[in-house]
Amino acid sequence: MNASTLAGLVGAGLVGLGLYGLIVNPQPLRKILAFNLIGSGVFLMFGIVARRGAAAGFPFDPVPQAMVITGIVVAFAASALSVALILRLYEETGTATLDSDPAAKPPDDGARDT
Amino acid sequence: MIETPPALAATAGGSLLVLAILLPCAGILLSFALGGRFAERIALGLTPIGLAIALAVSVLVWRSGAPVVTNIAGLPPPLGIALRADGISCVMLVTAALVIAGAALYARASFATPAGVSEARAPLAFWIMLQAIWAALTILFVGGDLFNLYVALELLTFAAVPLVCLAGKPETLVAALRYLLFALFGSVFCLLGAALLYGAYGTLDIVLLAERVRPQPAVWLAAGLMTAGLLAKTALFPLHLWLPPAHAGAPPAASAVLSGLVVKGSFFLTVRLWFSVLPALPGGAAEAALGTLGAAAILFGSVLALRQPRLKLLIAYSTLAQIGYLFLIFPLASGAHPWIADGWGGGIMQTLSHAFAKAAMFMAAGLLAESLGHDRIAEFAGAGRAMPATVFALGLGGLSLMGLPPSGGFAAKWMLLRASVAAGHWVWAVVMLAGGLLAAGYVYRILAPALSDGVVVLKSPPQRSREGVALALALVAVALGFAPQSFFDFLQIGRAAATAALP
Amino acid sequence: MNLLPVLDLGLAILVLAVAGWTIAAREAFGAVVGYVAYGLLLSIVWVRLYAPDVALTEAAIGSGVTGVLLVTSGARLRRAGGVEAAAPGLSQRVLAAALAVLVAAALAAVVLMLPEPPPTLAPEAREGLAATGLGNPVTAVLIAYRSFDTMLEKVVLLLAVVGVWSVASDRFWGGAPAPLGRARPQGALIFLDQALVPLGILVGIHIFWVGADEPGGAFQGGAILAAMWMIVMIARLTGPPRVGARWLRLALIAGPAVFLAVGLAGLGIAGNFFAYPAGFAKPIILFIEAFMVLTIAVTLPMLVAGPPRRSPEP
Amino acid sequence: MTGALGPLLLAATLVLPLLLLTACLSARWHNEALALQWLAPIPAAAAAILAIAGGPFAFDAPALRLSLRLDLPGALLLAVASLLWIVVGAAVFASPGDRPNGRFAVSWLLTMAGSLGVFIAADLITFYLVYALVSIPAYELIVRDRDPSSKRAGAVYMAFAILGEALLLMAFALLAAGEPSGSLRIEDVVAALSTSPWRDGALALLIAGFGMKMALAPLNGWMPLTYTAAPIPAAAVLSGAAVKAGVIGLIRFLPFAAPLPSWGEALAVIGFVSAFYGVAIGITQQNPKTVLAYSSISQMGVIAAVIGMALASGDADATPQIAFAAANHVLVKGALFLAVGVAAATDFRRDRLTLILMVALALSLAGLPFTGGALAKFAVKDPLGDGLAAGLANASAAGSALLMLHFLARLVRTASRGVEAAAPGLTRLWPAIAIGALFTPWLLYLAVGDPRDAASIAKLWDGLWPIMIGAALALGLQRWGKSLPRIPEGDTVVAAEAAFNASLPISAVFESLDARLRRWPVAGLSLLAIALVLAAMAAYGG
Repeated sequence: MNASTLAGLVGAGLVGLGLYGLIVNPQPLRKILAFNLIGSGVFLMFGIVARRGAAAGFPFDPVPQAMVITGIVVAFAASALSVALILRLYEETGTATLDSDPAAKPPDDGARDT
Repeated sequence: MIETPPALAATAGGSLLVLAILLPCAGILLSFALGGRFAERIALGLTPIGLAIALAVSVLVWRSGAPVVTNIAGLPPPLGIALRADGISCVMLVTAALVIAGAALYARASFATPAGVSEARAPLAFWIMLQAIWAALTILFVGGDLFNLYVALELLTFAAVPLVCLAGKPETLVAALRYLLFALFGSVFCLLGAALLYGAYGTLDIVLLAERVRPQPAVWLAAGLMTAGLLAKTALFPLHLWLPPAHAGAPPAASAVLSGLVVKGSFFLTVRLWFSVLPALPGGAAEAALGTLGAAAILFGSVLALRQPRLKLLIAYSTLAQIGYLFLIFPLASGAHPWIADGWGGGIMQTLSHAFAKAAMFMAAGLLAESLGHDRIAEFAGAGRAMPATVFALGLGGLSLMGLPPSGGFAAKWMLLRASVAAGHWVWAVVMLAGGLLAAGYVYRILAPALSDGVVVLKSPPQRSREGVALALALVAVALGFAPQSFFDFLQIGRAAATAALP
Repeated sequence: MNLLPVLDLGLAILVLAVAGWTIAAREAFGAVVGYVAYGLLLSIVWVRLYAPDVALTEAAIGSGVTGVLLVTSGARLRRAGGVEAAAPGLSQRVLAAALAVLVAAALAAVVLMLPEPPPTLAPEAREGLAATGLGNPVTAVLIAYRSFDTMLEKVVLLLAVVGVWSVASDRFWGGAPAPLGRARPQGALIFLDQALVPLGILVGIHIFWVGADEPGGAFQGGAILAAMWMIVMIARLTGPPRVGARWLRLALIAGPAVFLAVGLAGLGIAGNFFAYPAGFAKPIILFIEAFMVLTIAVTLPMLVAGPPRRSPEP
Repeated sequence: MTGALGPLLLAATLVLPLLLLTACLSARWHNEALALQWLAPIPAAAAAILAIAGGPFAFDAPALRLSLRLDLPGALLLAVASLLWIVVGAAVFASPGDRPNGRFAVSWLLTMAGSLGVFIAADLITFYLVYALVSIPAYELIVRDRDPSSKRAGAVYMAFAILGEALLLMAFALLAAGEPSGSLRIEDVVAALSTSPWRDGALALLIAGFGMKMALAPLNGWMPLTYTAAPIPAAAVLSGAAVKAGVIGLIRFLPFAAPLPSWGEALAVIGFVSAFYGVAIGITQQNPKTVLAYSSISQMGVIAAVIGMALASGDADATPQIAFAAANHVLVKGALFLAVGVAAATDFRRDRLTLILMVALALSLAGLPFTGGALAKFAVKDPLGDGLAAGLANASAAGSALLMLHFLARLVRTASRGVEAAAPGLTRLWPAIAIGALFTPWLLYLAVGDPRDAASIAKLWDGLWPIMIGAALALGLQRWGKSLPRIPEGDTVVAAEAAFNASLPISAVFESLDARLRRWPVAGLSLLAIALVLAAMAAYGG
């Protein structure tokens, strides 16, 4: 087994770990962590694809690597937005949890939302 | 350079596609830099230009009978990124431009920068996000590269989520957070699928993939992951945890765009995936599974809509049900059968008519809530007399949801019914009819109290212009019912090319 | 030579173990700290995959800036006592584990079954490289072949900034975000700043400059500059700027705006949007990248700093 | 002459009501539009006369997906329906004093457009459109009084209307699927029906859908509720004109070209059951409007039975006769509903002419000689044949006589307590209306047969004896009627409502399921499961 296949398996494992954490962990901040784990697992998939595509004198296929770089930046932006929401929610309510489900009750004075 | 195969060659007018995307992008940057009242002016000023571009693209596609294609930087796929507009891209572009324009006009009253300050939080965010949604949708409708489409999908999410919690209330913050996290869950699946497809075929271009895709494990897994991810963003039952609170809690102008357009973005991509990328898969089972989820969504969403005491939540659950109809396109328009033209036309028509009808209904609901000070359906008595145009817009939108003629909703249901009868798939037909009855039930629940006698004290009369916007969008939903056959032929443009590429 | 596979295996196990820790840790803060370590380990994996550009990005953004973001927010949540939400029941956890394992297994199987010979765009990328005048093919993909993605990604970053700001309280609009660091910075931190920051700035600019031909580029250089600014802010040598500041707004849009302007101009100059005129590609690319460095260096700290929390008028 | 004028009139039949509707909505023209709205059916009436005199003609507007055609059966019904809309409309809207509000007027015009449109629609889409128009907007006409009973009637009416729409939509989809060339014209799809693989499904849905509109038992419950609750003018046009959408539907969509004995006989059985059921329940009712509603159920039952017999024997030529019989009911039932209002407004017992006309109209439904009813009875004699069906038809005529005498008795008793007095203008005009309703059929009959055939002495006796039996029964009812059970108006619908209310808690199950599915871990698990299942499905194929 070469390094890239091994990295691919690590990537698969990271995705699995992250999925478990994302589903099971009730704290939103931990969900973001788990999301980032899945993300890095997915990036590793691109990574091994890039490594396997070594050709024409390049030790890698640059296209998937570039996609990873874009992906990392996007994932960071996602984390930042989530964190901002969590902190704001925390300021408002003193808790930061998703399952205190206010879903069925939209604001009473829906009019003033505008 | 490499010889460009004919399917990848750029066509005349392709620059318009890039322009259609760059226009709102430039709007975002300018709005952010100039800030304050400029954001509103820029957003409003760009909508007619964007609409004109969408119409111009449609005319080009109509004239040539073939998709308009451009390769960015002149570099064709697989190395470069292509943009392609086929028939359905065009109708979605025009729909998005119209609904965005409607939302912008409607939002002027609620998102004006207050006098005395140079800039305010909610208006700036709203006008920038509105343009961002527009930009993202435009890419989703014309994008030819799956990674590029992934970035657009993220753009869409990042624009939609803050709109949900512009009011800053705890419940809207929870709704926005749920929406964001679940959407991210979905995006990461889409990205994973893209990685697998690239690993298998060395390209993410839709046309090239369609030529190369063969049944093999990487494709199967990619199909499952990407589709599930897109369903999460479309809020197809049972992945709808975020939709009702998000769509019901957002400001009305935002709800109109979120319910009318944003969920259609990821749905559109699902259609692209299954009809343009994966037709080489031996079909049937997965499409039937998607149809089954859609059927479940129709029944489930409609029954729940019937039970909602609040108008905005009712409309949000109705979106859940109407999304279900969209997914009947998968079993009814896939493969090579005589009925797929009806299935395709019906599915796309449902997408369009729901976009207009639902946007109109959310706007009307917003006006009702604003003027009455609440949106409790049980206390609507007299509203029909006090604000007839608003209630009329609600009713016209409801007409389309019920699938009564004349309306786009009827045309869609009629075609989908015909397709399911011709295909012998009775279950879809029965579910559609049951959904129509339930929709009539929840529309009745709104209109019967609103039309009954009662005395309402309006906090403020609804603005004529905003009522006009809601009414105009509802009328478009109705007018779609008169779409001639040539309109449905137009929807087929580019479809044959995608299936002809099959081995 | 035989040592390398063993090291690889060890690294793989370590990465998975630390990842497992971030999921399993009882306390959120511990998990966050684990995540930072995980990011650094991952960078080594990227080096082993011959992806130095990605390794730099992962170290700077994936681990570094994300780490700061999560640590500061974790601390804020913890300082306030933290909240314990109910974890799902055993049956749901077992089911989640089973499904997660299934997905991971399916992925692993697909990894093992990827086609031979592997498809690649490396030859095409090399062929186009000459026209761009660049030496680093990853930079070429980012700024030339798939420049459209990159420009959109910058718009995504900007939207994230607007999104983060949009959760502010109305009364703070136009004001500055809260300071990143503690109220009373230690002397050592200030000393570190004075020594490290000038060096970091140089390194950042260098990485951007060499990125045209060698590993590095706008992302990595910008991220390092961003890190330097964040260190300065943590040491409270300077506070985050007001969100209404004109220079900040311009810096935040500089990268995508220049990119977009050049892309638009491409239609006139080179016949296609985002096309570069032959012979002038490299200087134009460096020009765009310079603005992108600026934008990234400003955007990342602003995303970490969060929404405005100070009244606009002092 | 019909060359250009006919098609133009067809288009105007739909366009004029909609034009007036638009005018109603504008502040500037509102009052004028209300005052003139009774003129809206004029083009329809003209078109009908033209078609009766000069043969069928058509109008197509493909751009609007509109396709219209007027033939003899349609023209007979269109003629009398437009007449009824004009007369009642004039009575409702002519007096500026208590003119109904705009919303009522809009619903009125929409219902009118639909009611006239069903007789001229030539393709499936057009028919479905006008059918929806004649069904849905009528809600506003029914609930105009806004009291609890009218709200309940409105809700029940809407439930039936929407259910009927759904059944027909499915039926039309089956019809369209059975037509190989893709044509949506009604004649084409009906011609292809006998060989269509979906024939039986389509026929069942058509009979159920249109049967619901005609209130055939057991789908009859909405009609008594609705007509009792609706204001009298609304009840007049709904019972007179709107219900005929069901009749024209059966005439247009059933394939009479070839005999279909089993389907025809089934429909005949349903029809006769309704005919007697309507009488049986009707005589237990106290409110004259309710009695009239049950009479409509009975009369529509007879028409359905005749249609069934024609279908069983493949008698395509019977459709004008059937349409004629239905047309007679349009006029008579409309005039009788107006009579309820007249009775409330005046002391009609002193007014000999009014009294005589009321008796004549009432018994016209039982086939009283020299009335339109006698002609109607004569017209459907051929399709009914000489066997059991003819006997049952005579028996139902006796039943009608009984029911209508009961109606007159209730009218006399309750007149002074009537709350819904007719407008003075209408009261003065009513004798003329009644005479028109009694004798216009003689004019129309020229188009389907020779009136002299119907006027022989033998026919006279045929018409008289069922009425005599009915009169005898009515005497019995007077004597022993008090011991009859009090059946609530709407009979079966009461049980249906109870069943519906009992089923409501089921939706609470959906709500708790929703709460469960929308929890984060459950939704996450669903996402993973869907991804894996779809991947497996993609691998497995079809």
